[in-house]
Amino acid sequence: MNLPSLAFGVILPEIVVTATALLLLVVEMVSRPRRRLGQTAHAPVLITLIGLLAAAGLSLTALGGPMAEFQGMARADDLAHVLNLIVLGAAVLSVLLAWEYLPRFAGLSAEYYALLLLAVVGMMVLGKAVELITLFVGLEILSIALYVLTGFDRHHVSAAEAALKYFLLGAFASGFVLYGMALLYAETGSTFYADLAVRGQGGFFALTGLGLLLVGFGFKLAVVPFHMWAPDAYQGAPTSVTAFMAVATKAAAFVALFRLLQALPAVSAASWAPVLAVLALLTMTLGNLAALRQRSLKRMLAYSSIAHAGYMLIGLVTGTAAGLQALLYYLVVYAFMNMGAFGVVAALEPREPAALRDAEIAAAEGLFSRKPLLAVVMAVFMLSLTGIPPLAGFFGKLYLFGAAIAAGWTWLAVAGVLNSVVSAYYYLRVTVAMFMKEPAPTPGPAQPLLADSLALALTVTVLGTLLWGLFTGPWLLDLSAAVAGR
Amino acid sequence: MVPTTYYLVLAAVIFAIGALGVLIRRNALIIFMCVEMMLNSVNLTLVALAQQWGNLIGQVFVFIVVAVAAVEVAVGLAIIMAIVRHKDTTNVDEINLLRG
Amino acid sequence: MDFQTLPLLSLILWLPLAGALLLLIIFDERNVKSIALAVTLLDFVLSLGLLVGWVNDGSMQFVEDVAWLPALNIRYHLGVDGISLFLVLLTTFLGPIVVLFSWRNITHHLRSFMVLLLFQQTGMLGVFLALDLVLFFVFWEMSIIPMYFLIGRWGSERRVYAALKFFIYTMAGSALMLVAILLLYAQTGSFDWEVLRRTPLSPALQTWAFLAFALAFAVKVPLFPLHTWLPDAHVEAPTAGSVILAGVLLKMGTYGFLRFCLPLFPDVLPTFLPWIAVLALIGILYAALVALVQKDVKSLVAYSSVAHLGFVMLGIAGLSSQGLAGAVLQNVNHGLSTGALFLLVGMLYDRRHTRLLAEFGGLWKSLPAFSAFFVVVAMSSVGLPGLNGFVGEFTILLGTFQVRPVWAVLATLGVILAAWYLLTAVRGVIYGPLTNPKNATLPDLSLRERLVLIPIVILCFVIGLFPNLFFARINPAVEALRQDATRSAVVWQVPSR
Amino acid sequence: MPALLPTLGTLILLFPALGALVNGLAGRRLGRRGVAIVANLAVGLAFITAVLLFTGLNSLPPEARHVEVTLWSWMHIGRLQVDVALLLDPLSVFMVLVVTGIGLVIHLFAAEYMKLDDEHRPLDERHYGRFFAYVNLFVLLMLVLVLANNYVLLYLGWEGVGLASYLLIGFWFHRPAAADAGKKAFIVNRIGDFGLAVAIFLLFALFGDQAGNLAFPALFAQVETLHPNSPVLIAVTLLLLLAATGKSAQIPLYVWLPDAMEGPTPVSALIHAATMVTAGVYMIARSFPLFELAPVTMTTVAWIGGLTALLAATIALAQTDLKRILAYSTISQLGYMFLGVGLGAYVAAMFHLMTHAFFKALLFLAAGSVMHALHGELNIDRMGGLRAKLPTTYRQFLVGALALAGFPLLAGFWSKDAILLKAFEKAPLLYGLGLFTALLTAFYSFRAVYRAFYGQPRDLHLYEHAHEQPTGMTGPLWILVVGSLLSGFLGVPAGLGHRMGLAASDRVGLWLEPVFHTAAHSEHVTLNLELTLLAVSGAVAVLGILLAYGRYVRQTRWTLAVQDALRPLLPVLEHKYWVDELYLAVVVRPLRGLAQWCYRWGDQWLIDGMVNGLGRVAATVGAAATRLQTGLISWYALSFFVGVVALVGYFVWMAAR
Amino acid sequence: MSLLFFAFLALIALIGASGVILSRNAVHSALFLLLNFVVFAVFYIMLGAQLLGVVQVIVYAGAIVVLFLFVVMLIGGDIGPVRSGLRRYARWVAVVSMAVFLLIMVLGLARSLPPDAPAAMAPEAGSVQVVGQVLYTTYLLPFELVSLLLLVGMIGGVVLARRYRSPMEE
Repeated sequence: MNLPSLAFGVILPEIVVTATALLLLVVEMVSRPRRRLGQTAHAPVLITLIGLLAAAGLSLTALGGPMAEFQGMARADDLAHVLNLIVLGAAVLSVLLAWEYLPRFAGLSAEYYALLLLAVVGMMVLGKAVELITLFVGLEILSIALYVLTGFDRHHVSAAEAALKYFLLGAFASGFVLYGMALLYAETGSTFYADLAVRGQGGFFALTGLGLLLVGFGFKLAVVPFHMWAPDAYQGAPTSVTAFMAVATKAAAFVALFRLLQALPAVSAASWAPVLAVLALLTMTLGNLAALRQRSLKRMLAYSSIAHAGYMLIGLVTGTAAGLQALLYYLVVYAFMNMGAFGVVAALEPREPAALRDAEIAAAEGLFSRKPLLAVVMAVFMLSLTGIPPLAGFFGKLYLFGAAIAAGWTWLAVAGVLNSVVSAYYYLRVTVAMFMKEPAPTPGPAQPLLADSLALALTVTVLGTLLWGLFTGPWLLDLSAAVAGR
Repeated sequence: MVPTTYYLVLAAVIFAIGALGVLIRRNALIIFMCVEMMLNSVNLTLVALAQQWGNLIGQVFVFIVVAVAAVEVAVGLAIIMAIVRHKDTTNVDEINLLRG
Repeated sequence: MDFQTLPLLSLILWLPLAGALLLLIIFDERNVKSIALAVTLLDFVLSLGLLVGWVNDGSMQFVEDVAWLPALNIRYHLGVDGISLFLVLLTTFLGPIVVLFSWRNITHHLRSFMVLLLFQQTGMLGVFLALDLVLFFVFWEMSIIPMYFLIGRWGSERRVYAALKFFIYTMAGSALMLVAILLLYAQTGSFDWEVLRRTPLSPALQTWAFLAFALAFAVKVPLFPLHTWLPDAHVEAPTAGSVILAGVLLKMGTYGFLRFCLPLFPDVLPTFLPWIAVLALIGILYAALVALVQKDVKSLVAYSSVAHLGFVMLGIAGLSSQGLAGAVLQNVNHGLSTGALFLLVGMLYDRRHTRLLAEFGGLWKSLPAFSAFFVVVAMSSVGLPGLNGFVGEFTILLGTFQVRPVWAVLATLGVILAAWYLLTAVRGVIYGPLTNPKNATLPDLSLRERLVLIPIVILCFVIGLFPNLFFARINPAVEALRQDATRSAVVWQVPSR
Repeated sequence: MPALLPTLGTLILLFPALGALVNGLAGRRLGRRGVAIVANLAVGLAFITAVLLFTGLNSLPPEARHVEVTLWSWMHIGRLQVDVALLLDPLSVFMVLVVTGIGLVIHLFAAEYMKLDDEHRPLDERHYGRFFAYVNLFVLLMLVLVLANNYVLLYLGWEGVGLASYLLIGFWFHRPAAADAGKKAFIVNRIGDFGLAVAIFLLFALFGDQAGNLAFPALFAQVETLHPNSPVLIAVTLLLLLAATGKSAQIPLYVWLPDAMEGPTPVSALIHAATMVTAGVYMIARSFPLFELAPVTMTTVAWIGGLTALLAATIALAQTDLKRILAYSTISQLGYMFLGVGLGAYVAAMFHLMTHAFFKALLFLAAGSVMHALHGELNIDRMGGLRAKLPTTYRQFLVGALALAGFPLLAGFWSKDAILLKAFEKAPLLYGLGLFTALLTAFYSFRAVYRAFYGQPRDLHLYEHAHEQPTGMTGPLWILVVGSLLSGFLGVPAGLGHRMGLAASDRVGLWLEPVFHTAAHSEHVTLNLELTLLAVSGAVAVLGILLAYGRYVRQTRWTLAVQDALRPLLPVLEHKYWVDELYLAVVVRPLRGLAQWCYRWGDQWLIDGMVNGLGRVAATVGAAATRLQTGLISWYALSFFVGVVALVGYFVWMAAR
Repeated sequence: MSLLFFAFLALIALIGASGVILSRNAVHSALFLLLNFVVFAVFYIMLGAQLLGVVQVIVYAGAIVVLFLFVVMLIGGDIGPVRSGLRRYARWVAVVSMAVFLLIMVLGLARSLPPDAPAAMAPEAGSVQVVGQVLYTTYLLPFELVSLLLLVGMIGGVVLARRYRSPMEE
């Protein structure tokens, strides 16, 4: 036992975030002030933000550095660093969203942020894991933290319902993930990817195991037909959580799935790529079609997020470095535009929640007349989600579809662009409501709540949506090493 | 010596029974029990495989799964309690406010 | 000043956007109009600089070419040649006109309106200047956005339907073009127009890419039967929007054919161009007929656009020198005359808040100046020789006749119909007794409205009488284009010059 | 002097252009007097220039009377090299003289006439200026038409005069009939223009390599390379003929001209009688090298001319509107001209064109005077006995009618006879047709004279208020009277002229000789034949006049009996053979119906239905997709599990392979 | 002999499992679950995983099932219709797809392992010491992560299960 020999540097950002969570709990425990609902607690938020930013800083400095491993279980490579940055960034934005939003319904802010931080850790682990048990634990950490966060607004029945659905189905899915892992173990007698790569034969165990793992991650990614929980959970959860889930969980799950797919060279891409392609097609098509008829803004965005998972799957289908880069690029872009869109939803939510904590699309009517800037910002997000240049969403799709076509998946790219057209309709409906309708005279929808922190988050995201595509490309990193699985 | 395959098949059957339970029962608690049963059957698979491969990885895995299951139960039951507070039921058919 | 090294194109391209940003930050709402006008005027003056430094050799001029997004070898590549030159000028020319027109009649959110107009201008200029396919596509799609909002917010009754239809229709059309662009890239490793036109492409790729590009452009033009978005969009849009839409936006489609479909996919042109021509022909006759029975003046003008653009497409599909050059010029002509028609209809609408033919009649009595302009502009649209429309139509038909006489003859029938429907409009609006008392007391055109129309009318005459000023700059580019388009290995009867 | 010709050619266009511009833009500020001065000055200067042109050209040897002036290059694309270029040759200068000469007279008349509007109220400055801007514009474009050195510029003039005609017919814009008539004129003309356009395309296709400028000399030099009667040439000429029938109101496109009488009377005189409508004749004459090589077309032209002459004359018999009678008479006379060019008698046709310009302008302007005198009344059934009230106008009208009727020694006599002579030589059938038409012409023109000026006033109220027109209006007409009386002597057949010792025999033919080279093939007509035919024509004209006298002044029983016998025909003639109705039923209505159908069913139902249907399908599928989202956990789990089975099944299948 | 024993235990396990999903009463389900868990503990020991056998009894049987029972008692046993609200065809789909799944898995599992006897494990392999050793060395990371997981569970429990009070008092 020689502890100093352990490469803690590999998991330093995770340690920082964990420590922040613990610190948060301790501080809260020591100095628990009596707070009324509606009062904002600044200390936990600031601590959280500092922790997240510190971890992000660590990941950023590590970027481009040599690959390192922690006992063959966690691998710190550029893929992991990029994922960390995405997850941490999403978390920061989510915290900004929650800052003034959370006190509307909950006083337990320290717990909230602690759970958020721990979910972040889970996701970061997911991104680094190169061993099945680690992967499983990471997955469970993030899942369970998110179950709780989904139901965090205990006074609200839809939150509880969302949490229950998410939880029951999540646990159900965990069973399949676990079974899949067991079968991989059956194939190779090991849980280390390194061993899987060497010993995997591509027989029944390997293929079925991979299939079951696909199912499990498909669940996390809300891939059709494993998506059904998503609209409900997204709608019921506090908006700050929804936004975080939609972005960060996806990112982590994608990276984990990517690593898994690369871990079994014996199972050729020819066997799983068509499956993923079909799933991608189903996912984007169903997501977009179902979004067409939604009246709730949040639920519409939930379906939209399903559809976007479909687009992103294309990046995995290709199995190329270009595909992965496009996928990561898209995740960044998606983080900007989706977090932003949910930020506006948070602003539009009624302060006295009805049965469903929800912003109807109708709530946005005449927004341009009431809050022009907010409407413009939302329009930017909507158009970016549609994939209209020069917004970042377009470039995300450009790289994704480009990678698909370069890898020979032209039909998938065609499906993708056609889906974008379908999606235009429901995104535009929001702009129609905001710009082309006038608010009902009486009783008009409440004035949107636009706190400073939310404004900051929206500024960041809208700038990102506007400029990211124009001034950056997916050449951020050479990820071919990650693609090779080494 | 019982062949490992027997254990695997038994585990698969119990896994399937658990899954079926999830599909056809309407009591959230029982659904949850079925999920636990599924996890358990995988545990059995892992332990059997550990013996098959002659290493401890499977056992370690199960150890950790047990811990995970415990946490899941704690959180899950809390969530079910939360629902019961609002709706006074564990019948999942009545929990469909969110749909469409 | 050395015009060829100055980044003139970038200046022209980005000035309106910069102006839009300026409008967003200035404090005083009253200055919005003046600034918008100043910006568009300055942009026009800048674009005139293109004529000063022009080298008439058919190649790209004022080229700017720097790496933009190296990941996919996407470049910021701008250039202008005889084909795009006058479209750029048309765009910058119409800029101040629509700003001036909207001076009074946009009563709410003027600032946003002007911002969108300027934004729109950058988008359209970008389409005409971009020589990188991705850059082109970015501008192409970008130019939908402001128009969508212009229609949707400032339009008339069915504006939401029209705006959505416009957006989704055009986006659907161009969706597959993106795939085609990426396919081209996958095969050649470049998005650059200059590279692609020199790279031989496989026949299959040419086929699919042509179809995808053509679909996008055909929707924009619009080519029959993809035209139904246009009457809706035109009718519902505010006047400035209709002017931009008819004046410039539609030209993006025909320009796309000229710039991309012809030079990049020469091998499949013999297969597809006849079909394009047939559609154009149907469009000419069909839209003219439909225009005949419109009750709404604006929708009549909208259908006339379809018919007129059919001529342009016919000229393009014939691949003759005269047809192509005529098509290029006819783009400009249509922009001017239909733009002016929309302005006139807009002036009517401002006065009466209706556009139904039945509501008018005998306006010559109360609005003599308006009527005079209306007649001149209608005649320009009818294709009266001496005015601009004739030069374009005549050269197109003459050129087409050299290749496909039957097409040309049938299309010439469309000229008769054009006279019919436009004179029906003229007859309905300004002729006849002044039966509706509401029309009796309308004020005639104000100085501002005259200022809007006079430059257009003057230009109509200039083009009609001295088209060689334009052809001289168009011809070399057209010849270069013909060389590209006919380099095919396929046996293809090349029309003589 | 010859060196100045190009400058003169430019100037002659410049004057009316300036006139139109000044009157159009500043008409209101100039006042009526200023407008009239500007307009008349413009045309007057143009006329002077035309005379100078004539003398200048005349000073050249005949074979050198051919000056091409390129003003600027117009459309140069590839081998298309069209310029704005003028051709000064005897033919064009002849036309220029007619246009500016008659134009000047009519301008002078109009300066007075247009002081009142159609309802006999003073016309305000703005519209007065507008009117003269239009007519100056017309003169400009007509000059462009006749001076153009290529088909494209000719086309410009061709459509341009159509525009002027459209604007002037609809000058009283508030009158629905006027507005509709203008529109009809333009559209019917467009149908003809279609022919001209396609002809140009075809010519370019044939000769574009050698004659890319489409100029007449260059083209005609190339025509020689074609075989006579080659199909393309027949096509070209038939298309040109189509254009000519439109502009010159021949079968089948004559229907617009009677309606065009809605325009102010000076317009009817200038455009719809004297000048514009003759453009078709001019154009065919100008293109004679093409037509010569297409005898089939020539025959067609002749027959169209002959039949139109007859048809229009019969219709004129039954009309009661004075201007309409004149309009049909114009159509009929244009038919003669077509007959002439169709038979190769270009000179005769041009000669008739000129004389017709004089007497028909005279008739129209005189009719205008009558109309003014009667406060806009044009129905001859309500006139009668005006001779006493309007003596000057009566005399002027009478001269015009005599000339039109072909009364011996008057203008129409000579020119009509020149054509009939040719017909007699070449196509006796057509000669008979022409002669019969001449009889009808004499009859209907004197029917008008007698109905209007003789007998008892049929509407006393009108009669009471009738008054002679001021000299500002009647004065200029005397010029036309002189022309109608004497211009015929410019074209006395050479042989006869020689015998009569006339110094000016066949002046027209001589002047046009360099263009048509006619001298070569009109030698063999004997003097006797000439004289016989002249006598016959004269007799026919007198007979016609007498018949009219008998019917309308004497009311002899047998003429009434004849009329009774022909009564069944009357409705046919009154309704102008129902040609308008036929066109409406066969062309206009079906097209409008088709248009309506295209719009309703094609655009709105089929195309838009498909577009919106696609959207609706998406929405329906979307609704179905959301129905899957039942909110039930069991259902969600089932969906999940089905997915698992499918996926695992696939992978197991992969493993088994 | 051991095969017979295995068959016997398997039968009990299957009865337990079926009992869970077939009982009307949630209490009975919990008890059947307990039966199932205990049988599994025996299997573990049979497979040489002594520690796990004990853990199984303590954690699953002792803690989890008791927790279940506790909650069931708290909220009242649910004696209602057994089956979920799925439509009839959906239930058939569920059963059929289950059968397919089972068929696939059983066929696959039965064929995929080498028929030879498993490698013999050291008798002490499943003991506390050995397992602990591995856990704390090779699998240190997941093990530590499990502690985080427990923390999450703890916070979650606190957040979700505290008494419901009016929002303003929190």
